[in-house]
Amino acid sequence: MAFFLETLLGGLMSGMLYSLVALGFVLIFKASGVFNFAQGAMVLFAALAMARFSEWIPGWLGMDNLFLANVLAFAVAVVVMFVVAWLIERLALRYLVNQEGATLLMATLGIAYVLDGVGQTIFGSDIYKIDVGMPKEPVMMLESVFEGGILINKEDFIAALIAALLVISLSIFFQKTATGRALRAVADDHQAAQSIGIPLDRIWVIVWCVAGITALVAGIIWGSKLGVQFSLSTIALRALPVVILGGLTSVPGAIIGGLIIGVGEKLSEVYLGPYVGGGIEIWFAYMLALVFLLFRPQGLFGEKIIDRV
Amino acid sequence: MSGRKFGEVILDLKNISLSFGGVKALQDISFNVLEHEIRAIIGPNGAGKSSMLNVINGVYRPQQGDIILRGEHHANMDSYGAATAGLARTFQNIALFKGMSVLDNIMTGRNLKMKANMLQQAIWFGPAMREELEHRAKVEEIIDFLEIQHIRKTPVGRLPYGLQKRVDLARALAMEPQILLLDEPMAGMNVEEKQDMCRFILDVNDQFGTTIVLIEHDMGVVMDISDRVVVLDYGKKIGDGTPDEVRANPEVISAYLGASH
Amino acid sequence: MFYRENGQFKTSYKADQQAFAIPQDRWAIVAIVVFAFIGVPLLVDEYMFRAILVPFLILTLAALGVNILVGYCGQITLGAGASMAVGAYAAYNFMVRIDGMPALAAILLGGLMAAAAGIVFGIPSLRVRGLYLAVATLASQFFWDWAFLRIKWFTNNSSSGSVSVADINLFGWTINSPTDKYLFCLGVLVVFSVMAKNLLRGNMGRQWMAIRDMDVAATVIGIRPMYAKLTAFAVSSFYLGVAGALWGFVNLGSWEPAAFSIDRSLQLLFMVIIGGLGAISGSFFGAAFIVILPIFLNQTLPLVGSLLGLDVSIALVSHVEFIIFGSLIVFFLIVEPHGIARLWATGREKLRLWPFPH
Amino acid sequence: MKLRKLAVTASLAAIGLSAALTAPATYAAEEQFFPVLAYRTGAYAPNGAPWANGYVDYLKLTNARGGVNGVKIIFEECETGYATDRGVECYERLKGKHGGATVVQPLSTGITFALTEKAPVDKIPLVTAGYGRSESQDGSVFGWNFPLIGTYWMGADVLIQHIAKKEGGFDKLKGKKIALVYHDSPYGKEPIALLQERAKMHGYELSLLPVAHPGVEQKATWLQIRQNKPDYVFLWGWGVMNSTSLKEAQATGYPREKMYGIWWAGAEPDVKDVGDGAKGYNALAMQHGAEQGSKVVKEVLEKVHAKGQGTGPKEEVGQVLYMRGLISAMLSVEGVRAAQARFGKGKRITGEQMRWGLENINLDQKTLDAMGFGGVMRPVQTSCLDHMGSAWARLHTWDGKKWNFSSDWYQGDEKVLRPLVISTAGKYADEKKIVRRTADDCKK
Repeated sequence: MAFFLETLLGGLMSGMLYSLVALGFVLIFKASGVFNFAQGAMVLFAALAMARFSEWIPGWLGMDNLFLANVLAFAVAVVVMFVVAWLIERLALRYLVNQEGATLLMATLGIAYVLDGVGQTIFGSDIYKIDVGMPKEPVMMLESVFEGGILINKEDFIAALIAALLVISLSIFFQKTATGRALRAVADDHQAAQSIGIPLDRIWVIVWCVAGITALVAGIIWGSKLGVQFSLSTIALRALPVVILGGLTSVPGAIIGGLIIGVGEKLSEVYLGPYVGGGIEIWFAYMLALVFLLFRPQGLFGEKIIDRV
Repeated sequence: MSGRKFGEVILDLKNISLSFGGVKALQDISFNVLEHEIRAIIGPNGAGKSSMLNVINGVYRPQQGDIILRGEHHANMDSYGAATAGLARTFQNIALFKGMSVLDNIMTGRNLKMKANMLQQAIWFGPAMREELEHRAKVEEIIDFLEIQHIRKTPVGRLPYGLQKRVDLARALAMEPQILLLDEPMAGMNVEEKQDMCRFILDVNDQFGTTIVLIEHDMGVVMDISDRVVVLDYGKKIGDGTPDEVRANPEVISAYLGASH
Repeated sequence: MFYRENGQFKTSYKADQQAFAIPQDRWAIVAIVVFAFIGVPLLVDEYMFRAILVPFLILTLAALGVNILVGYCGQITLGAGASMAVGAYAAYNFMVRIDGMPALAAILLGGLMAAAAGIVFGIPSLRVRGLYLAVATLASQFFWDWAFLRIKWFTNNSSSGSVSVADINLFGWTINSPTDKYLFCLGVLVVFSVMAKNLLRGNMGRQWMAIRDMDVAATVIGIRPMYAKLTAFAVSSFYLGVAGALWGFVNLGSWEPAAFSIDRSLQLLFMVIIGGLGAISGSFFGAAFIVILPIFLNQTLPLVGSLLGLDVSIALVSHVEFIIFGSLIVFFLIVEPHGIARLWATGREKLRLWPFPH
Repeated sequence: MKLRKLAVTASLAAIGLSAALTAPATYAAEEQFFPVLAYRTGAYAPNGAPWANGYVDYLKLTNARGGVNGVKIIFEECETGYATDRGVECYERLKGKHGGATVVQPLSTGITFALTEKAPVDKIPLVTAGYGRSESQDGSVFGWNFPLIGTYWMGADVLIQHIAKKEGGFDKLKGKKIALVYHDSPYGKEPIALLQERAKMHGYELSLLPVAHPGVEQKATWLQIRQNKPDYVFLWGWGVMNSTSLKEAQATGYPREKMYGIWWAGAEPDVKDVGDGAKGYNALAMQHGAEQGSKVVKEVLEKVHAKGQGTGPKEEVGQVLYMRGLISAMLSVEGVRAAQARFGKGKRITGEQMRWGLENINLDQKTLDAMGFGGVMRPVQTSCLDHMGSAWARLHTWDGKKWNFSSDWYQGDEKVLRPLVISTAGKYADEKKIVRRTADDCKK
């Protein structure tokens, strides 16, 4: 039982991180209809920027306060992600307005390649470290209830908390601020939004900036956990089933989908994996999403698509 | 229009009701279609005409009611089933295959009649080619009939609206249907194009003996070419009869005048 | 003589239905094929054969498969690599498990198994489309990646999970020299291209394109979406499966699932985008482009760098390759969504009018 | 490509001309070409780059020492990105250059598998020091593969010997639980055959935990370890997978002291990012460890880096992966030397002659000491039938800052390894219809 709970918790915590990446997908899709395959590349790019600047800034300024270095690096990384967002809109998306979803998807694949290349050229392709002081040692809980207690990974726990905070603040941003409402208006109807004077291109830049920041946060969390290097860009592939399960247009969907996938994949790997040779979690997540799709093609919270003749 | 002989009831719709969520699109509608006649369904916008057509050829399935086609029940038919049962249709918003040429678009209409299997088609020489040529000849007849020889190889996306409508009709005709459903065939056309279209509809009915069910928003033209007319308003049938009868029906008048179309 | 259709009249539908209706085109194609079979082997060296031509031919075949599904039937796939893997491993199993199995038969059977798998994983296409489908196809990619790594039966219990095959023997012709390999792949590609052309100009192709352009209308005129989509998945996977088997048997000789990873799937998708969706020639252009570009960059960038007095490391070359690659994809999607094939067609159109453009 | 050929020819001609003018030509300027397949990009770049730096630096050092009996070494790098097809393309591109490649280092198990099919045709030996396919030690079947000084089976064998010694004898292994956490690829699967063989002999329980490429998601794996509580964990990872494993071990509280890595999981990039979290973690040293203090490293710093010709950062010279590359290069160069001894000193040798050379490497301790490898490695002697040449290894342990040797030397047990090599190689020979080489053939 204790072990089951541990697995469940582990799954929930991984799930929260998936949600964070999935959120990036959903934000961009909602506002611009782009299925952003480059989200993973953005995570890598942001993490590389963060890691390298936190390494370079103390050298440039001649200081050795880790906290200050991190704050400054974060600020610079945010600026970098803004520039990236602006460039993406300016150089690519602007010319692809009103294209089909599949075309846009392929365009973002191209963008992903460019980001991977540029990121590694500027920041290098070695393994780098983000040290934001995350605790690494585990803690035991509920030792009185279960024999041996439940092991909690503090780092994951904090990461999940940060992810949850980000999700909440984004929801508030969308619901309460003028910009947020404009974003939602664009999501509902591009033309209507344009006709009441919401500038589409600026909205797109904003969405990509927001997605860039979620990428940065995800990058910092994953980077501090795993080290920053090329493989970070592959975590986007882990988040895809989440988006499908939750529905492409739904923020709560991304969160709940993330949790379901996180838990599903860990439980399957731990309890089912040993019987079939292990290593099943990747495709299991996809299969879960796929089976789900067959019953609810629009995802958990997605909008239903009706064909019209 | 005298001299044409109507046959038996070929299509009989009984108590059709259709709703989307809470919205009732069609309520308890019954009417029939005789073989070889031109039957029009008219009504103001939102009257349920398109829904009616979609029910007839299986795009929508009615919650209630029965569709009897040549004496057989077809209430649960899907649109593929409708096609195999001899129904063809055109579309209000022109649903042509944009990436294909006019010729290929019309050839798709022959699909149900083409039997060569995939292997034969891959080899091409032999049955597949013979079949292709056979059907090509048939399609060329339709092309001649609708006078679109000059645009045979043009991608449909590049054609003007009026011609696209004609290709849409050609594709439906290529199916050699027993019943042809036309969804606002004259919408968006200028007077000349409308006249051409009327002529084609009458010719189809006359030369091939095809039964035609057409829906139209504009009363004028329809009254001239239809044999019988059904009038819908807000999902209900408010009139049914010859054009003259319908014209005299007070409910129809008020529906049209009241909605000020 | 001008490249011109004037004065050529078709006197029968048969002549009009030919694969290449314009005689100049027909002759050009015949000339290219003859040159490929006779001229190329006399001219090029071993490196060209093994590093460029053989991969090019096989990937063209695979790109044809992807193009049938994506370009002609409008069903996007990110699982093309998985189909290649199924083809390769199935062919391998037919080879090692059945004594005296002719290699060519094993390759074709591999293709058939890939087609069967393609049908199974094509089923979601009946319910979902577009982006959702793209993700659904990834499921097949990851599933097969896993299966060939993990299920030992597929790899004949090889301790490393990597498999290898002996040289192909085709009616007494042992295919081992680079020229043999090239000719064998060329032969397969020519036959499969002709078959693809036949399918696409006939009823099957029209069904696929109808589904792509407007599936509701297609159903109404009597095209079954299920049949059309699943046949497209089957034919596409068959092509991919044969290409996968060739990749393993002829190009690598020994392989592991990583040879058919998600990167391969993306690469194939890029080929058809850059080459041209919905055009057979697009697969050729795309494959050529993507096989040659990295090699070209690898060889020229250091040279350009040295001319400018820069030391260009191989790491930088590879990063620049990423950047150029990505930019080109975006560029093509913006400027010419129909790819090189359309550029080529436009050029030919101009040529047809040249020198009197009006 | 024409242009490039032209440029290369022109520059070669220029070099040749200037050499002819400046040097009093006592011998014809002979050159030996070494293609360098490397990966400095992609998921495994942090590990690939130092290896390539070491390899290239040693080639530069050899030239600085005056070449092999006067024969200079020329080399060219080609980026594989750890991808098999790219590697094959590199091989095809480079194999014919400068009169033909002397020897090829695939530096990836996948590329090794692919090139194993091509090398016999092209007659170019493949040196896979410490990686590749373990059964290729059998030179009578794998005539062109040289897994010099170490295969994965040998590595796994030494690990088992080590824990048996710790436990106090092989009989104590009975009932023990060993978990193998491995990169899900031919590389990671290589040791399984041997570990299973040994499990049959000693009665320990082996559980297999694959980790999918690139290895950044291991939570489920370590949950299973936490559940099963194995006595030892063997780590067969590569690149980011290793550091991730160590971090997960830390996060789930698995003692790092009970973790043993293969030599590809025992270098600086694997642990430096984990720091103290990896303290106590052990890994096999493929003879050498980090050897900053060795004579050869000092020589490299002095003769190559001090002249501004170094490859990569100076601080990394002498690190584990750097040394691995350097030793690979050294063994290949010694192959050339051995071949020259038979086919003519100061002469350029062909791929076929190189094979003979690699089959007749004989480096005794004195020679090694003289070359600056004293304390770094043990003697190597290859033969036609044994392409490995040395089965020595020891372990080192990470103390949070650096790697320190923590065991005696072990030697892979021939009684266990040999039958496995022979039978697996035999199966391959059957599949590919290869006839085993005869004693006569060995003399060629």
